[in-house]
Amino acid sequence: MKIKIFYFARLKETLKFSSEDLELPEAELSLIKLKGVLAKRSEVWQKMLLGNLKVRGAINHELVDDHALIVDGDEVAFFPPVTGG
Amino acid sequence: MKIKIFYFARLKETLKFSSEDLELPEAELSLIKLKGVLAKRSEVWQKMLLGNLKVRGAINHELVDDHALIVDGDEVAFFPPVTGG
Amino acid sequence: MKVAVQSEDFDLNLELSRMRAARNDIGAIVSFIGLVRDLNDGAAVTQLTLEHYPGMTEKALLAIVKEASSRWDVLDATLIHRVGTLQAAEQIVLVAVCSAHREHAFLACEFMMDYLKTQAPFWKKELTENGEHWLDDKASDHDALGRWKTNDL
Amino acid sequence: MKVAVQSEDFDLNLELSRMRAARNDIGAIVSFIGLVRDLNDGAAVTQLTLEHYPGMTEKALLAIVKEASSRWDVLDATLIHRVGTLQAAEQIVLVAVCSAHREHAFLACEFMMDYLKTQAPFWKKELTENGEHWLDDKASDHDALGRWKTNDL
Repeated sequence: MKIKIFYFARLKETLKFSSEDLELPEAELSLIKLKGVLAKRSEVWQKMLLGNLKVRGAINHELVDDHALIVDGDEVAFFPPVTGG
Repeated sequence: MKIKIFYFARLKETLKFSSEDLELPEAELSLIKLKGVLAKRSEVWQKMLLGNLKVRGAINHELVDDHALIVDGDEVAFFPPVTGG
Repeated sequence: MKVAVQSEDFDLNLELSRMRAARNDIGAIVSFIGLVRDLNDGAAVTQLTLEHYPGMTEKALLAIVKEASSRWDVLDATLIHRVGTLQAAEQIVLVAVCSAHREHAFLACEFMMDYLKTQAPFWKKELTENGEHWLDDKASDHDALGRWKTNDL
Repeated sequence: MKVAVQSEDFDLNLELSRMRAARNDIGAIVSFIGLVRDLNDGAAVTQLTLEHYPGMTEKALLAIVKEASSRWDVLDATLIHRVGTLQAAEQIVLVAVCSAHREHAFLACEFMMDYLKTQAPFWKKELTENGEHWLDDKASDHDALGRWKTNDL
């Protein structure tokens, strides 16, 4: 499947990625499994996605939890807890 | 004692009094007793002050209950429950 | 802190500008405006006349602002109530509260409105299609007051 | 109903005038303005930068307005959030609610702010005397959300 991923705030700054297009062999994947795939890239990715930071996820602009399923064509986003208002 | 009395809203309209100066033989009087004195004036006064209407009182600009004491020089007011805002 | 009883209209932006002038410590402003509705209990309201008790009104409003400021962190507050005859859609009352934190601003503003509704000496007379009549106090306003009764005014 | 994400400032009077135009059924307007405070956790704040998630932000704000309107009698509502770099005392966010009744206006306005604080994709970065840093989310904001949880967004 092909997906698009966005990163925001502290994640974007530290990972030095604001967005990417990614092709994966799986037909579907949970958000937590995607985090695991990305965490293998380097120690920084490991630390940012699976470390002490709280990381929130969205699929197609909806806040979701770690067990939400990602399928082909989805837009995924990772970011810290929101702090607007 | 000499006191001043104000009437507002429905009371003022029905009693046709907005204020009056009153001299009373008592040195002090509770608000409910003053209502009793005024109620003797006529059937209308009786009905307005001791009838089914809720009548609130203030002494020297403070909301008080029926047992509050009035003394010489006080400014008393009678009015229906407030409806501002 | 400002309280006022006036027949003229008020301007929300103007009041907020005054409170915000030359200070950077305000994090939250909550404001309430009460307006004349064209419909009350199903009858079309043509106009509203507000009577008050001149000697007592400002004292009552000041007491409300002081009580709110003692309960919550209020940096500044404004309470303006109009009197006289108003038409549908006109502004009746303004309560505005500046605080560092939004919870305080919300609570202080709601508190002031609930107290004003049951404690400040104003009386409304409505002119409707069915004639003129004094409004009765509402049980819901007395209920609203109940939740603030840790101690009374 | 209006939601907006913008770098420009907003004008409260202008937004209220738009909502009030040509209608006489509004009895209560509650509005909240959030401002940049010069002090946060004891450090002097020089400026604040707000990042957001462009594709998601307006959808999230619309969902908040819709949810508030389904819970309370909301005649009209406006939700504006600024992004980009702001200085101390500048306006960040506006929530304004028009209703026939004040309880509904207050509740809907507070609800929208509490949801926005924890559900809308905005992130604040502060520049203080000690340098630049991203703000952490506050436990008190998650607590505030708790009281609305009869059902989730």
